[in-house]
Amino acid sequence: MEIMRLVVTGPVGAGKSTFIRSVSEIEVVDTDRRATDETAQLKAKTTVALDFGRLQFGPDMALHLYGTPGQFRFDFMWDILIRKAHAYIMLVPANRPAEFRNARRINSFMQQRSAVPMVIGMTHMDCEDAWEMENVAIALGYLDLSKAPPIVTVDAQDPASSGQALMAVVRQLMQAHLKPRH
Amino acid sequence: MVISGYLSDFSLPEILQFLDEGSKSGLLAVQPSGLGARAGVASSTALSRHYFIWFNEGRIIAAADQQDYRGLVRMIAQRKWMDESKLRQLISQCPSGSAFGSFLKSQNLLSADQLRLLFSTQVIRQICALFELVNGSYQFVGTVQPPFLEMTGLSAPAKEVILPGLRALDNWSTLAEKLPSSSSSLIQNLQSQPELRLNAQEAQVQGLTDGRMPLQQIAKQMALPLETVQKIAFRLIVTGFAEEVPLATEAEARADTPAELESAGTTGIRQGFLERLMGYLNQI
Amino acid sequence: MTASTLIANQIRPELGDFGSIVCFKAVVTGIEEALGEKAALIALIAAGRVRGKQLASALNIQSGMPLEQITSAMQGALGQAGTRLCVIDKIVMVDDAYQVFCRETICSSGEPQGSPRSLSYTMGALQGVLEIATGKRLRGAQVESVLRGSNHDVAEFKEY
Amino acid sequence: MGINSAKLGAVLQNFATGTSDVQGVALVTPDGLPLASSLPGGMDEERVSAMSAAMLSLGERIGTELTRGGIDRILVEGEDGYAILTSCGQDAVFLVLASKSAKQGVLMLEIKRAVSELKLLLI
Repeated sequence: MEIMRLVVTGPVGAGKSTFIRSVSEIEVVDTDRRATDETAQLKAKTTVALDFGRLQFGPDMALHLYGTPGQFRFDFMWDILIRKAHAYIMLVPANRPAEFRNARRINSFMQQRSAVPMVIGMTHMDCEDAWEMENVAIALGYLDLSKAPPIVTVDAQDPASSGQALMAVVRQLMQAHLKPRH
Repeated sequence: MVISGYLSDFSLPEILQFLDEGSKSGLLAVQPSGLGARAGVASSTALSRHYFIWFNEGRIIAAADQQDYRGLVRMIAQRKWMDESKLRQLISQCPSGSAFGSFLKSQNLLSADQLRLLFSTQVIRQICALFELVNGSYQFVGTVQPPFLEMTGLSAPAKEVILPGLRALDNWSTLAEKLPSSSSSLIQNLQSQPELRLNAQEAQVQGLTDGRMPLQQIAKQMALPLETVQKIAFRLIVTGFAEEVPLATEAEARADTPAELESAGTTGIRQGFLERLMGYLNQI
Repeated sequence: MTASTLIANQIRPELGDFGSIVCFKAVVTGIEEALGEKAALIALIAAGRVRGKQLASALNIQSGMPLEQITSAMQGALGQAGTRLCVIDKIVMVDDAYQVFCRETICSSGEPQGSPRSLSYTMGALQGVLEIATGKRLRGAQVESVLRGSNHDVAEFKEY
Repeated sequence: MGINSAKLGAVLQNFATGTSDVQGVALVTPDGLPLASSLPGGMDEERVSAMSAAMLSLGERIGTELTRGGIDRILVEGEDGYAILTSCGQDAVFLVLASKSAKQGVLMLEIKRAVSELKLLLI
């Protein structure tokens, strides 16, 4: 079995679990517990350890998706997951500026530990108070869009939209192939 | 472009950093709200007041607490540098599109030193005081005319205002949540190293931004309270010197890791695999 | 109004309007000698630009004109029927740059093959016209030279 | 990101307004094209630029031919004031026009500071 491992990360409320659910063809193995902290107001369940989803697209080929918890007290999980990942996608809720700084932290964490290709997925772009993509990128520290990773809009509930985001990741991997590794 | 929200979500230093790094031009209006607003910034009679800060390409060009474009004139008259009737006359002579302050200098009516003093009172002091706001809302509108009559002609990158503002800040309650975690470390921000002069402590912390040493340890090494180091780190982050990097607490709960993850080694992925996956995704 | 009438015909009753390239070259090398190559280049380009702008207004060139129209106006004014500064074969857009293909430029004429001399006055004149025609501020560079193996002196102008 | 001319303009305006006795400034390319300026009314930016670049390169020539070494600055002292040209990296020349009452030492110091700020924007 040939497996590609993709990490889905991002701050609380970005839609990581939803994203994995909408592209995964198996019943998602999740480890949700009833949230007791401040995230309880945001959603009934929050990811404690990880979400796992699978997309089998050939007799011996599969994509595994690992969703990280959003809170920082689970950062040991981020570490375990990113070390084995072939690529990652960071989901950012464009309507929640309070989370931009957290997204920036998560991203610098990932960048410190891994040089795998990555894509930024902006979620909740349809909300009225969502920031424009370019402005979110600046808030994430990407001051020059030509040097930023690919940024895509994602509706995590929509399988087609989530699939598009996955394709952006795969394209990044393909390009990384073309360049010789150092 | 319009951006609006609450200071409790996106704090004023973060907004200024965003406008600076995004080289934005426009008008930022800040409205204090709630009882938390402190005297000096907004006395209880002035709670409904707005504060206005104008930007050009990420640089602050003027600030005011009224939108009548007479703030600069009032400041000059208050200092008795010129009387109001003279100033009114000069306003009508100021060519359109030039800053009133520059015009006064070109007429030898104000010196460069006087203009610098006006700028620092108008912009730096006023904005630094706004950092004390506990609650409030903000709105940034990207398409406005520069307020020529409020402009001294001087400008400063927003980051140059953030740094002294935060150094002088006593009440950090709004920013408490934004402070980097004690277990995080800092790395140098490779995209932007601003041309700002750091004070001794800031420079010392900046010298320790190696991506490995947690703030806790930096505090110990510098014999400073942790909170002080967190505040210094926050200053370095919002002025673009450093980025926060969380350091993973070493795995306590490896038991949660699924078997697949442990068994699979990280080998490269074949191009053929990617092509198949691409084809599959295309059909979703 | 044809291009040739742009030049006042009766400047000199006996010798007519045209001078020798030999003299023009001597002016160029003499200025270089006195001021240095770079200062001479700046001065000659600046002179060319002023001339180019005059020419553009004489030709009634305005910003927003189609490139073909500008080309033919410049061909007339600078070529055989005009001041004989150079032959312009074509002007093309490459990405966001204007490339002017010229031959027999006054700057390159009489120079030995392999000479390092570059377009100066010619470049300025082309730039002056193009700046008026495009309404943009341009920055010019010579990208090919007849002195260095090309069929054309090619000047490239980009907005900056 | 390319040269940000609006930012350059802001830095120049700042210098012109915030420095005593300075009446105008311009930043030009070594081939004589204007990059940004804040000049007194009636001065044509393009002419000023060509003159500045020609003057600097003439100065450089004097530096080499008359063995004065590399040129840091050219100072024109007139009855009514100064014109000071300072090279600002590979890609620009900085021109400052100051009134007669300017203190030269202070002015040079201010220019040095401005040049280091401008160089950052020209990278």
